Amino acid sequence: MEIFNSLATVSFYGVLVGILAVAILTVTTRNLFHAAIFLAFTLLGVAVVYFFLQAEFLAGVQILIYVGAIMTLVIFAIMLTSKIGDPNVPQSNRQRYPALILILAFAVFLISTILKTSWNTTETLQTTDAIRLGKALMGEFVFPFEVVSLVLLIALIGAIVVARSDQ
Amino acid sequence: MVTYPVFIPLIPLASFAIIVFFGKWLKEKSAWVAILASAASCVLSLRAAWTVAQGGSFHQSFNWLMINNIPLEFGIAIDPLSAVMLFVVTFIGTLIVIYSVGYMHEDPRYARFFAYLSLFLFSMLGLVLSSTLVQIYLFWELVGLCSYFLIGFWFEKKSAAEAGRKAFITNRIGDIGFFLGIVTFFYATGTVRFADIRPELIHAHAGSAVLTASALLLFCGAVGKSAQFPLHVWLPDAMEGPTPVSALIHAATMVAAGIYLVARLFPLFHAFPDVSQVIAIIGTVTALMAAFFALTQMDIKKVLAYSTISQLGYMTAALGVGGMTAGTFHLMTHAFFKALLFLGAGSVIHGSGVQDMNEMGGLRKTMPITFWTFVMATVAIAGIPPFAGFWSKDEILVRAFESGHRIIFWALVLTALMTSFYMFRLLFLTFFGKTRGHLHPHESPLVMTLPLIILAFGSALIGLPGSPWMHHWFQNFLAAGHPEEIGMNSFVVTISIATSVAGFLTAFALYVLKPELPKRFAKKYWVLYEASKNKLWIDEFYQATVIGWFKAVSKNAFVFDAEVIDRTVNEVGLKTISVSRIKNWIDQYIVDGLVNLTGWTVRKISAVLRLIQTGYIHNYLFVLLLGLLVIVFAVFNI
Amino acid sequence: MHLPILSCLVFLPLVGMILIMLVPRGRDNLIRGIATIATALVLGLTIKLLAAFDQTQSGMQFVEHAQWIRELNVFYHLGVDGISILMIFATALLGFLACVASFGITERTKEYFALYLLLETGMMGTFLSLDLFLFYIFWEVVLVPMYFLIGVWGGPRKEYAAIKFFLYTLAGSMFMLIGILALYFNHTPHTFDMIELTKNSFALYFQQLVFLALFFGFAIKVPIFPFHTWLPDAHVEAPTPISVLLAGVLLKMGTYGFFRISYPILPQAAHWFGPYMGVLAVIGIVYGGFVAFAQKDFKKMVAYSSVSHMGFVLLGLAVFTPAAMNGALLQMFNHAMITGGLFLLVGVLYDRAHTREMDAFGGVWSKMPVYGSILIFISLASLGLPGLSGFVSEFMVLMGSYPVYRWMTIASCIGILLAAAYLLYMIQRVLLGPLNPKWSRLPDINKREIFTLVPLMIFILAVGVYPKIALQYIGPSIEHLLHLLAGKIAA
Amino acid sequence: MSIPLNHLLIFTSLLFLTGLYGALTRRNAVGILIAIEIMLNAVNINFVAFTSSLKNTSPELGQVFAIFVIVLAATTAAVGLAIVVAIYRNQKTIYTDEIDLLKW
Amino acid sequence: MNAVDSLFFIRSEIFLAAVIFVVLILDFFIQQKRWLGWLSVLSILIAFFLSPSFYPDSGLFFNYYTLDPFGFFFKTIAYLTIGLTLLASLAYEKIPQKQAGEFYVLLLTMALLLTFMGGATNLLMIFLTIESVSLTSYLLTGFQKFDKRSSEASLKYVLFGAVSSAVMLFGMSLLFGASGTIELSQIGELLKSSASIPQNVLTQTGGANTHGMILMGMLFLMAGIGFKISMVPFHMWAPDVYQGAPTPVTAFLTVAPKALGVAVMARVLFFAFPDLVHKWAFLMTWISIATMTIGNVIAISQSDIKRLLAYSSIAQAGYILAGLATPGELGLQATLIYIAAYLLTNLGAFFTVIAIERNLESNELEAYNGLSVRNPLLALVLTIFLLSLAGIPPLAGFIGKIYIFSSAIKAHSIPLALSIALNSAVAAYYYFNVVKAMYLAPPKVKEPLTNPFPIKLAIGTMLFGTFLIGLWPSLIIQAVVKSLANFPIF
Repeated sequence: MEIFNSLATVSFYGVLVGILAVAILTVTTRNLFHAAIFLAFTLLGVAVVYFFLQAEFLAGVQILIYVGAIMTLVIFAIMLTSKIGDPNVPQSNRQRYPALILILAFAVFLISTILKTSWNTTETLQTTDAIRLGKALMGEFVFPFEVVSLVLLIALIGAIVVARSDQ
Repeated sequence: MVTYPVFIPLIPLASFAIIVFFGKWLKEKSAWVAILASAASCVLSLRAAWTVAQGGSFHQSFNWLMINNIPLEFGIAIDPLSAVMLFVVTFIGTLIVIYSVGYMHEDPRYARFFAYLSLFLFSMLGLVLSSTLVQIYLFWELVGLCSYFLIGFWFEKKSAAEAGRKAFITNRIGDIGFFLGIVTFFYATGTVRFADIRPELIHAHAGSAVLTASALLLFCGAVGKSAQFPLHVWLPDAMEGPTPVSALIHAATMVAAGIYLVARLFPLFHAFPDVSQVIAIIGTVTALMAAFFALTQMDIKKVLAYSTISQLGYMTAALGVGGMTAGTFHLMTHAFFKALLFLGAGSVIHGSGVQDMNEMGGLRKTMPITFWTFVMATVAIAGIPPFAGFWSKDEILVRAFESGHRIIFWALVLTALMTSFYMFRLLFLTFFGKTRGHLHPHESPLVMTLPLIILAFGSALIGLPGSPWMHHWFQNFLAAGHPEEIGMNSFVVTISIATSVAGFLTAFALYVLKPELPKRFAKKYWVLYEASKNKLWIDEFYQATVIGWFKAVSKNAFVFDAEVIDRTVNEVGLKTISVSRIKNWIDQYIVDGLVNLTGWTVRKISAVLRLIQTGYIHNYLFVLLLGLLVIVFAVFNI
Repeated sequence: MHLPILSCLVFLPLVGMILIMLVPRGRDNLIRGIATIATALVLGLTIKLLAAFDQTQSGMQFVEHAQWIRELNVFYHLGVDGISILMIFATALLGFLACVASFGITERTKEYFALYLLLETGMMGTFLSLDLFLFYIFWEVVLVPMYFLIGVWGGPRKEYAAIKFFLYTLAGSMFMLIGILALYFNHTPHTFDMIELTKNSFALYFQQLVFLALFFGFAIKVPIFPFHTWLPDAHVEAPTPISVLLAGVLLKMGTYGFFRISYPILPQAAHWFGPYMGVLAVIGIVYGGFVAFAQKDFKKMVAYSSVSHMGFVLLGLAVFTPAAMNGALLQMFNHAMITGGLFLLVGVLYDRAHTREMDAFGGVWSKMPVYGSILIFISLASLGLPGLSGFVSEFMVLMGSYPVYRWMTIASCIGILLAAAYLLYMIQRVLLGPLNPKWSRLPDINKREIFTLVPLMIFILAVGVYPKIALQYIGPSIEHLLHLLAGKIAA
Repeated sequence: MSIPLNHLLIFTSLLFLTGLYGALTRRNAVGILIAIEIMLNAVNINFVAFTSSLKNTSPELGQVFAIFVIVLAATTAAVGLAIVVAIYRNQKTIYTDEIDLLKW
Repeated sequence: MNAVDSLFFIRSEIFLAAVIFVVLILDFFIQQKRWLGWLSVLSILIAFFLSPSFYPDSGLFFNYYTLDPFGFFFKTIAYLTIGLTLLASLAYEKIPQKQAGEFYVLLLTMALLLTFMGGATNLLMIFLTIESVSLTSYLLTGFQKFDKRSSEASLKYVLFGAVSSAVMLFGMSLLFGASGTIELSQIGELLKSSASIPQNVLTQTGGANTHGMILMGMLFLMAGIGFKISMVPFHMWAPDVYQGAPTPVTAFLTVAPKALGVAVMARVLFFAFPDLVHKWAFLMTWISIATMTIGNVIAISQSDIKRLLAYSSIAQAGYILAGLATPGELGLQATLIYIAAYLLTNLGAFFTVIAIERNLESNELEAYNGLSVRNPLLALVLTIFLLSLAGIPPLAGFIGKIYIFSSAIKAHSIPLALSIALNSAVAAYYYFNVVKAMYLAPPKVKEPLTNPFPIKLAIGTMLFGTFLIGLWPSLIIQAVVKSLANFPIF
């Protein structure tokens, strides 16, 4: 059990490092199509993290919506705008180094703040399941839920209007 | 209750108003309005003077202003001093108005001239009748204004306009002193009423430094108006005006206002020997200096102008050495013979058409009336007894002698000598010998010669009331019960007569017997000659210093305004351009200001700041995060 | 029925403006008629007000008081006392005369007269308000029409002048607003009422701060050196009638602010700042005079002379003596008449010759005798000739300031000398000397123009000869103000 | 809990910043949208982690929040990509440093 | 309050939602799209009057929608803005006629979402509504889809907005972690209780120390909301978007989302972080100063009227924030009053710009030359709006400015007061540049401008409101006082 636990811990860290690595590749690779693939891996990795955190439902949602829907959209867009995927075209702009410095400053700041922080944590993870989540969504969260559904509808209609190239 | 003396100044004022508003219709008749008005006030003045001579007095006033709860009155007061002035002003004034009918006829602004004369009479009479210092200041400025108008009467002539302005500004300088003198006097004593200015009041403040300053400042006014050194420069230029004006304003009456003021405030000056001494010195210097200038002038009016300055200096000196009655006496006599001299000169100019004595000569035959009246006046001013000038001049010399100021006395004697000389020089150059220019002289009309004749009698006789022959009636009248001791000093009388005669003889020798001599003298003593001719370069000196300085300050102030206050750093680039466009120099500078500087800076900042908005979204995001970082950092650290 | 006379004064022009806006474009004579009638009615009402005014009272009269914004304790509070009555009259008179003088405006007449009447409403309101909030509103209302009047109908550099004027004054009034609000919040209960606020006892430090804030607002308007640089530009570019109002009324709004707000409400601070104001006043007097002397442009010269003359008002304010205060207030009135007249005269000449370069003229007096005489008359008043109104007020100010600031008074006398110098120099260059043949066909001043000038000349002469006709109105109020100040300063 | 919350938090912070870096440096609008998805995922992990391991909260709250974030992320992506398509149609580019008609 | 009981209180919202669907459906059948526009305007009006006349005691839908006077105030603002924008867009021919129906639907949805935004009192709803409003705004911005500028604007908008909302979300997650709750008021409670316990006791008892997280969370959250308000330094999107968007959308964007952003900001700061007031008040002071200064200063050098007004609206946001920088009753009042005045004036200005743009086909300042000759009334109206924006009495903007000034002075915030004063002068300069063009510059062509009824109605309404509030400020002041009745004020 102990070994299993520590194995899980080690693999958790491994996953985290992996996600970070893939994410960095996602934002730095010259080929946008590759970036999309790396993004898919990142999102999958995040789903794994959800598993580790015992949020199985969310992990499912993550895979379904992100990897399924959003990735499709992204790749679709990349295709539509073609040529753009040409790896010879530089994919990052001229503010790489300033941005890096800025990000590092943020990182230092955030991490130092996090390290100063202590949390009121439980001994074991609190878990929930799809049923309770579903009940919550249709109960306590019904209002935001309805709002989001409306927004989704209207936004999609709007997106279609904007994207359609009729005259 | 309004008493009749109130109308003395008001009648000329009414005349002024009538001529101004109806001059278009009255045309030539305006002169008669003016003559009637001045004659009327002359009659009233005589009546008032008679009443005063009987021991009466007038005082009438109302509250004009409140200064810190102290009422400032406005009114008329007639005492012996003002009665004398009233007489002089209205009498001579009337004659000159009549004379002007002849002198000014054919002038396009004929009516306006009489309007000015009326206005002047009003102002001068108001001045004389004033019951407070503030009021006198008020009319003081008004007469100055009339003088300005009348000097510049022929304003198309640039020199006339310039002379008017010069007179006004020079007077203003003195007047500011006068004004400050009034203010200081008011705060030192709490009153500006002449009725209050008695020796007792002054004694209460004896030794007061403020009052000393006040007295000096008040005297500044007199210096300006009576053309005393160093503010005498305006009077010769004032001869640009029509000659009757020179006679009335710049010889007989207005310029004497300064003397009148000093006489008015005599108790004040008398109480401060230091001030009196200053007055005496200034008077003497003026008298001597102006007489010296008069020696070489060739313009007939300029000679008379310097003579006027010199005589005014005489009076000032008299007052300075304590001869209040002597000064006033000379004022009166001088008014007569100097008016006569000017009118005579006017007649000469009118008859001959020139003013330069180089072109005159021999006018004796063609202008007999003018000649004889002129002789009377010359004799009077030269101090030949028993003509008017002798008595008054003699009394002044006595005063100076008795006061113990030896230098002043001898200076005045020297002045008398020079006076006699330059007056006879004038007489000989004008009327004797042969006519040097191409002239067609003719005698003036009756309307001009009649006043000459009247004044000639005046010049001869007016000295008598002050002479020992009439027991110094005039002096007693003036001192009103406090008769000054009048001494006859035979030494002084001898000197006086001697100088007069010496002057006559020298002039006769130089200009009648040996007319070629003056030129030789001029060459030999060229330093003196040039100094006299150029009036010691005082005008030039002023031009170079005071006026130059004034203009420079003014110009610089404007440049300062445009450059520093209004502009500052603004547009160094434009400056180089503006050098090339010197014409628009000032415009360029005004364009920009401190506000513009700010505006310019803001606009430049704006132009730079907008560049942050590059249009690139990644830059925007960068700003967002940078800003957030700054905010986080700031908030964590407060 | 009791007529709310003050409200009528304020809103009659506004009614006129609305009427004009309803008139179709192009009916110029009708528009002029409406404007003239409106301003004439205001003048008539003002004369009625003068007649009904109780000269013995020092307090507010004809008070109108109604709640406006309850939440802020803002009242519609109008009133008139000795301090404001002369300015009301000057506004009404100049408003009417300048309206008549505006008949020469032929371009965009409708807008012109509409804005003109709005301007008059603003000016009247400023002088009549007794509530700081209301005061500020009217103060600002003046700015906008002024901007347009200069900007649309002005000279070649009108845009620049208009925006300069606007920004300068707006910046000043922002500071003024800060001051007003500071007063509001530091008084319990919160109030904008000027009369209420005089009963306060603010700490000196606070008073100084507020005084400074208000000072910026007022000083720019006056304008006090070194805030004056907007003035020459605005004056030179503005059309003649607007210059008249600008110099005659708008400048006075600044000094009026001192009399009405700064002094009664912040007495200790006023006393504390007195010497500095005196110094600024003297600098203004002398500096303005020197700069005026250097001018070539007639109008600019008059503009700078305003800087110099308004300095006397400030000098009078800087000392707390009755003579000086009375003199300062009287100087405001006199300067309104005199400078108003001078600007009208500049306009007359400019309309004919289309230039204002003084050197371009010469000998004009012989072609335009009446014009020349009037110009000389008013110039003489401006240079402080005794017997004309300018002298009286300057005399009173100097008389009053002498015992307090001796050297400043003496220095100010240079200003008097300078006034003579630059005005006579102007007369010399324009009227005297040989006639410039270019102007041999100049027509003399016409009847309408004379009509606009005669009332001003009458007041110049009347006040100069018998100042009591003006002083009797202001005396008790000034006395009251001084009494109040003395009490506060002593405490 | 297998690893300390702070460690996970550091991870999500770094992930978030990685995404941010991408948003800052990508020329391609789609690339930026991709980077934004990474950021949102980091946030979601935060929510889930907090809701699961903190004492004073319910396990549903954070997860529901995360679901809403996912939904809106999807919508944003849809709208964003629609706009990318539109701009590609109009300007024939989706490189952000070539899209600068509107500036200054 | 549970969902069923809540339904009564949201009848206006339900009605509006129904209308949205009706319009969507009618869009298929009706060719004259402007009838849909009028229908939308009408339904906004009806929806407004359907609002309940009294407020529930607790938040609706388990506290996910709070209906309180404060929210109602902003609901009014949202409806007003949307209604008038609809009117204005009726006259704006650049919206593709075919898609006009969808355009109205988006605007109606926007009205609904803005209402919810005003009633959001927890982090989830704040995120949801801000994000939804943004999404709709992106689409509206890009609605002129064949216009390069429009789509560019919307691209910039969406990218900037997405990053900001990611940042905001990150902050929310930290706040959630630190407090365990998403309710603003509970966060506030928690902060209060943790502030009362000394730090060392906490660590000894094994309690949490999340102070840094809370602060960080607050700032990130503020960044996200600040994006909506377009406060510096989160404003960079604004000029481009405002310039590129269809003008009615610009009019709307400069007002409603900004106002609602301020509402959310106020709720967040006052409910969740009353104990950090010294921190955020300080921050707000300088942000406010920076916002007004940058907005005004850059506006000076603009030559496109829309861009000029865009920068002006950034500056105006700075004034609005000044009310939050001086927290207290007066500050909040000032904020609300300024928003109301700003709404009237800015919408009016933009509507006038629409009316001019229709005729001139240009937004360049030069095109405005001599407008006073070509259409005196329009020029006058625009001048009045600009004057109101500059804070000249007796117009609405002046009342707002007076309040902002007051709150700064009452709080003794001298830098703020001075900054407002100086900025007012700067602002006047560029507003008068527009006036100068209209009145002082001669026109190139003389043909007059004509406009259809809806835009005239919209402008007229705004003009009326501008004068009404200027002359009778009690009206708005009372409304504001009422709407702040149960807002926590310290």
